[in-house]
Amino acid sequence: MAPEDMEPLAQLKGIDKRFEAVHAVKGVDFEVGAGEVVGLIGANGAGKSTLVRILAGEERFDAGSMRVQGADARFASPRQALERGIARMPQELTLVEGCSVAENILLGRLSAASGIVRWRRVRARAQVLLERVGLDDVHPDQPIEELTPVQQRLVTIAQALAKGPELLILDEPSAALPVDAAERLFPIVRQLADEGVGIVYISHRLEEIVRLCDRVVAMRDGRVAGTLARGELDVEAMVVLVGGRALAEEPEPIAASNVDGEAVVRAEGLGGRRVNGLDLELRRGELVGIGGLQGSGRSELLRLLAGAQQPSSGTLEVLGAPVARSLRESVKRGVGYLPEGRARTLFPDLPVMMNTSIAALERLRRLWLLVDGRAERAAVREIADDVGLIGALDAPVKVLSGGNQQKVCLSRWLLRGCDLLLLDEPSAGVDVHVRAEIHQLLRQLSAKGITVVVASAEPEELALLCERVIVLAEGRISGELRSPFTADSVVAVSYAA
Amino acid sequence: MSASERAAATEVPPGAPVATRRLLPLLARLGDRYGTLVGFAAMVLLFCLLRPSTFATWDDLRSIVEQASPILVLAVGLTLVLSTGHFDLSFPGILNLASAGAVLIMTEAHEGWAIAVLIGLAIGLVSGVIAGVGVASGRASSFIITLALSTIWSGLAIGISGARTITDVPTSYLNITFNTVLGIPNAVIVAFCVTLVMFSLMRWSAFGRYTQALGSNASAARLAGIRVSTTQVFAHVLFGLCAGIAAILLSSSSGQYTPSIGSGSLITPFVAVFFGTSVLAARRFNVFGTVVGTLFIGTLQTGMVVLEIAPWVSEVILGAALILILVAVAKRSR
Amino acid sequence: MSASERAAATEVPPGAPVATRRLLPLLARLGDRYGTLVGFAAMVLLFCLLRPSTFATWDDLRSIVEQASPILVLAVGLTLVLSTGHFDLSFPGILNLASAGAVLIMTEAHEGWAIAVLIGLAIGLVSGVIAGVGVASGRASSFIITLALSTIWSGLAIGISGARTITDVPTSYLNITFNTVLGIPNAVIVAFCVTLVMFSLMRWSAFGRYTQALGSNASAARLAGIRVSTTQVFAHVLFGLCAGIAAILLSSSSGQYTPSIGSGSLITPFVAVFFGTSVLAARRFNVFGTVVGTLFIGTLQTGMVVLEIAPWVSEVILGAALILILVAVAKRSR
Amino acid sequence: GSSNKGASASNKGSSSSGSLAPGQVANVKKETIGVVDLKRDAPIQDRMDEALEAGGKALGWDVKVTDCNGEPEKVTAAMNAFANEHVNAMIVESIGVESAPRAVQELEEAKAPIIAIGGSVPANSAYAAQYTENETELATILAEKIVEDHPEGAKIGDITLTIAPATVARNEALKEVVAVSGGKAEIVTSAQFELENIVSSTEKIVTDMLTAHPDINSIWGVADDTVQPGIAAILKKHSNAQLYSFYSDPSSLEALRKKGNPLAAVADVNLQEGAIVALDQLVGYFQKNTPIDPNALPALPYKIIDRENVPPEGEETYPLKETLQPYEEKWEKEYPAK
Ligand SMILES: Nc1ncnc2c1ncn2[C@@H]1O[C@H](COP(=O)(O)OP(=O)(O)OP(=O)(O)O)[C@@H](O)[C@H]1O
Ligand SMILES: Nc1ncnc2c1ncn2[C@@H]1O[C@H](COP(=O)(O)OP(=O)(O)OP(=O)(O)O)[C@@H](O)[C@H]1O
Ligand SMILES: [Mg+2]
Ligand SMILES: [Mg+2]
Repeated sequence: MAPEDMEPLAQLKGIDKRFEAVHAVKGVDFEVGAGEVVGLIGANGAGKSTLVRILAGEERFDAGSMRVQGADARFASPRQALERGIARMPQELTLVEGCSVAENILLGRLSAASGIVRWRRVRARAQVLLERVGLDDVHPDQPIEELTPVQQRLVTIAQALAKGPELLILDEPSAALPVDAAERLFPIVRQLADEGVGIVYISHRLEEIVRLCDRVVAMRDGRVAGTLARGELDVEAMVVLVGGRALAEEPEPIAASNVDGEAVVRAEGLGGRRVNGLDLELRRGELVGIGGLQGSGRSELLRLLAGAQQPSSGTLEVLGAPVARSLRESVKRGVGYLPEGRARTLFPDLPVMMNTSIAALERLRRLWLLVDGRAERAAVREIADDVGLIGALDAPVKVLSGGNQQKVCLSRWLLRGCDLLLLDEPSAGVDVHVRAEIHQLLRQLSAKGITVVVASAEPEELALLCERVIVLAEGRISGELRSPFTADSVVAVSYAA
Repeated sequence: MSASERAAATEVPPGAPVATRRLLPLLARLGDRYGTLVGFAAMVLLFCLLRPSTFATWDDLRSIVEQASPILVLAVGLTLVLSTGHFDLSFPGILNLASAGAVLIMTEAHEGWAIAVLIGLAIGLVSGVIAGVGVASGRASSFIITLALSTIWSGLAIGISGARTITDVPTSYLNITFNTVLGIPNAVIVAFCVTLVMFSLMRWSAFGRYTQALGSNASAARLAGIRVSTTQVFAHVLFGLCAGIAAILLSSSSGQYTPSIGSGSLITPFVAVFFGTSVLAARRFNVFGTVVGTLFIGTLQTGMVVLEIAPWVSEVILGAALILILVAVAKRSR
Repeated sequence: MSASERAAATEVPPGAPVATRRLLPLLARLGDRYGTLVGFAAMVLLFCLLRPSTFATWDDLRSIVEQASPILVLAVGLTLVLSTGHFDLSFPGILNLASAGAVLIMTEAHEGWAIAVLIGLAIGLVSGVIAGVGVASGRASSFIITLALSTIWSGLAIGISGARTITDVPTSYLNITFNTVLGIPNAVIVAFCVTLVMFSLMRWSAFGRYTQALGSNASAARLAGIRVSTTQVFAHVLFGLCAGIAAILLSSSSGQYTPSIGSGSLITPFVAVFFGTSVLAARRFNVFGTVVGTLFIGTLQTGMVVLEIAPWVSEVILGAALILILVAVAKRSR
Repeated sequence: GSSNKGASASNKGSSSSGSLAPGQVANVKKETIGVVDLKRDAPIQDRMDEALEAGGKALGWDVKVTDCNGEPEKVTAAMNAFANEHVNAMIVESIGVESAPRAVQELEEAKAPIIAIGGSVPANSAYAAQYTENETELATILAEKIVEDHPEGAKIGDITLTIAPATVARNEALKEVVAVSGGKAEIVTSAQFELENIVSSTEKIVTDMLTAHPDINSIWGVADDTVQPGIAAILKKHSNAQLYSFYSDPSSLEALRKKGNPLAAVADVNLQEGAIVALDQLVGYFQKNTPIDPNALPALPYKIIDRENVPPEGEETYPLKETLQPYEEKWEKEYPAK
């Protein structure tokens, strides 16, 4: 028997988990030691989240064994896992609307033994944690629903920290996190590890895995595909472990052939809540990126273009007419708008199929009102294959893995067919291989004359995909880059406010 | 949520022999899916065994279905509204006012039955529009807006009828439900058609999809470019029409207008619809389930009258049967 | 959701003069916040003006508040349950069974009033536990589970009472509500205490916050380590107790047990609670709003009786007042 | 505060000097009478209200009828409101005063009598008198009519309501008559309708009864609300069953007049008499301080109305005028206009 201090913090052996039709985890061995940062990588639907959900007591396992801090464990609820020092930051934003930021951060630990909430103390604790994750400008009493998805993501990180865990599981904390926010996250992780907290870090951003992790476990199709120790960490090797092959080489961004084609978007002095005085012009068939740091106004710019928010100043013409008064009107005119935060756009209980086809039903109608079911299925199937969607089309969308849900969101607008496609973080949580495929798809669309605008928190993605990038800083255009440019130059311009 | 907790309950201890380990989950899964229907079938069988001379007859079947017709029309309409994520409690008022309007137009203005039917439908339609606009405005909970509407309509019904029971209803109007086609009462045919329309709408139409999208995540529906308010209003309008139809069936079949014709009708359609969410483990509001739910209640009630069970015992049995079938047998609703 | 639509509607056209552009949104905002309360105050004022001799008296105020007491106890309990995101429709049954139990223990077993009160509370408690466990199991909608429970309890109440009206209730029991302390009827004091407890629970206790977290996002609550099932059960238990208290107030003040004592009690508490969500633009279920809602309905009803308004007119007025205050004046609920 | 408080004031007899309001026959001091009516939709209640209003007009009184629309809260509110308004007397119709002990106490203190009329309401010391019909007698003649109509043997489907005292009494009477009929009558089945949902539930149970027992030849409709849905169900079942029920509501009379209608007979009693006796006693109490006589109601004639003796179109079984006339004459004589 190994001595107490040699035993890892948590140890899973031969863990097996089946959902009705899906065998999500197949005999996985996994362990985390104290003070260790273990990276967990794998394609969408590989079973990463399921594995850590089991560890955090959110899901039962069918076979295998689990030991936590030297004792057998079989958690019936997240609460039991918490009592044993395991906390997970979930992949999807699970926050309680109608409650304040402070309440959300300290949810579940609001009271002492007396059962009475000490509001002043709660607020003070929340304030400290907010500062720690870099949300100094958010007031603890603010309703949570007023925050942007990025801010909400940071709140969920604070929430996990508030639990003071000995084993912290971060399920894709950095998906759609802008550079500056991510840079604040890394030291927190390292510091916790130095304090002896074991950390499981899931991400599709392999560069940060290299930077952060002591050891990496790769999953593929519910099994462990390989383990890399500190010395062996390297992006190419991980790419192969994730997808079983090297990454398809992405072509150099090419200048759109019709740069002087008609203007699809023309804005002068455009202003909203944060963005101000924007002048820009997008042409038919362009593939334009929007870059910037946290709160720079990328999302707001897309909202304005989509007609989901009315401009407070300036003029804006979209598709040859003044911008529509409502999103619905815009959509009718041929705008497709994928907002950030996928939970906002999905119908969790409805099947994948309905989720995908909902915006395109008018096209799929047969008799007067009725939808042509066969055509619908065929169309959804096709688009699902294009974006590499894994999962049954008739399953409720909420059971899909996070990355696959993201693909459903994207498919909705691809299926509808638009003249102007506005995508806010289209590849958040999507694995590297599929991301390359999506990029290819977007290039094809742009070649067909569709204008595609991609707002992304990842400079690397913009550099790979876009011929032109508009960089925002504090609501103003701080620079415009044309290919060739590097990710670093995007970051540099972002900070140059 | 305790979904996973329940899953644990059906889990088999690790020591169990392999056959059991396979069989039990399978049974649990089948129970989840077909439990409600099996429970229904068992109940019917029981009644047939206990009183074969009455219960297993065509006559009895016909009267159960005929009695259930107005409720079915209400319940399928309600299914549509509930699937948008909102309540509509305005139908008791619509039943009152539409019955009063239809009957009075014949007795006071001496119009024919066709005009009476149109009046009844029009009242349902107008109420539906008002309810829909009120709910879509999003200013207050649909629960209270539609409840208030119901109160207003009921009041108006008493006002225009002078709180009298009106019985000199023309025979032509009574014949709407008295006549049969090939032995099938008209009311049943009407209910069947309404059900079919609603089923098609919810299953195959874009509008039906939109209502479900609305109910699942209203802000996502807006982001998908769905006409949220229009869809909401339209759902209430269709339900208002259903209530108008039910009012005509009810007043025609009871041969009169009484000020209390719609009161007491509030609960049963809701029971039917919520029961329906457990049928075939649908977990959503669905027309097929609603039909099963309506027939379940109708059969149970008739069965207890036929078996001459004391009223209080039959109440206890009704409640217990619901709980037994829904909680013990059927699939968890989420 | 039509939040953004409404926002657009209250926006002022760009051409309007500056004063208007400032004033209108301010008024709209004030209306959103205080509209409900102003509407209530206006109603009271109107009644006082129309019938000052009766309406503006201490006697009348006392009878309004006293009559509202059982409803208030139910409504504040309901506020708690609804804030967990679930329904509890079991209270009409609890009212029936707890009244029957309390009265029968005195008339049949010749126990004193204290035992009767305990029996009433115990019945409420037990029902609450069953409802809570049923709802927390997540197998079926809380709507239908609790409705079925209500049916069972009502049946049992008729069963144990032999469907009789029982009037030989000991004076000591009647005195529970007949006595006053410093001129304030006991029922009012009880209702006040229950309200205070519920208010404190929902405002300051962790349990109260957890019920709201549950209602808003049950899976987030579970992930945060909240004992979801326990919280759910506890909310129903507290409501069951409230229903038990209401049953005692009701049977003591009505001086008898009748088998229909609880029927007809279903709607009013819901109206009060949903009305409450519009008070001070709270947009969620809250005890203060519920109190205002209960008093609003009580005052309106008494006012119409005092003014001798025909019942159908008073129904129309009640419905119209609700819609007017909630839809036209108050803030959108989400 | 009100000026005319209690009976003492009325004795001072400051009556208006001879000038009577139109329709007023007696020269008495004006009193305010509060009437609490459970549900005026019900024709029997409406008849009582009409009698009270007509009698009140003849006396020049202010008769305030509050229709509670069947809602218990309104009943309490109405009684409290009358007490707060200091009415001179309160008449309750088919509803007890148990729910408003405080109002009862205040009225007692103000020496304003409370009289119960109509329906069978449990006895209560608060009532100065209870002028109500005898449900057992009323039901007995109807049950005997069923037996008489079916010499071949009455097979009765019994529609009951076990939660109201009046209907329970009627059902007991039915059982009693069946028991002593010596096998000539039999209750084949019985079922209960829902009070909250009278129309649909009655229709349903009558249909179900006739399906289960096609041999039923008489239906006992324990309350007048069951008549119309009962008729509808019988007609739709093409059954030969006859319906028996209570009170000559206008709609029931109309059914009795129609050929081929299954409604065979209703039992009725002049309920308006009780209302007018109550007023008569109150006049004596206010004008002459004679105590209210709890036994003042004369023996009421209970009668069966069937297809033979149904009053013709436009006439009532008990015309109010006929009932009121003797009392008006009495009041005119006792309190003549100056
Ligand atoms: N509750 C569930 N019911 C049915 N299937 C499920 C459920 N939860 C997960 N799955 C399935 O299990 C598989 C693994 O999902 P999981 O969420 O673990 O993937 P992942 O590795 O986290 O992917 P991603 O990178 O996209 O987040 C998927 O095919 C998913 O559809
Ligand atoms: N509805 C709103 N009300 C008030 N302020 C808002 C609202 N939405 C966004 N903001 C604020 O506007 C600023 C810009 O938001 P936006 O979402 O456009 O930023 P972003 O560049 O997409 O940044 P990120 O996605 O990294 O948060 C943020 O500081 C945010 O706090
Ligand atoms: Mg995942
Ligand atoms: Mg953003």
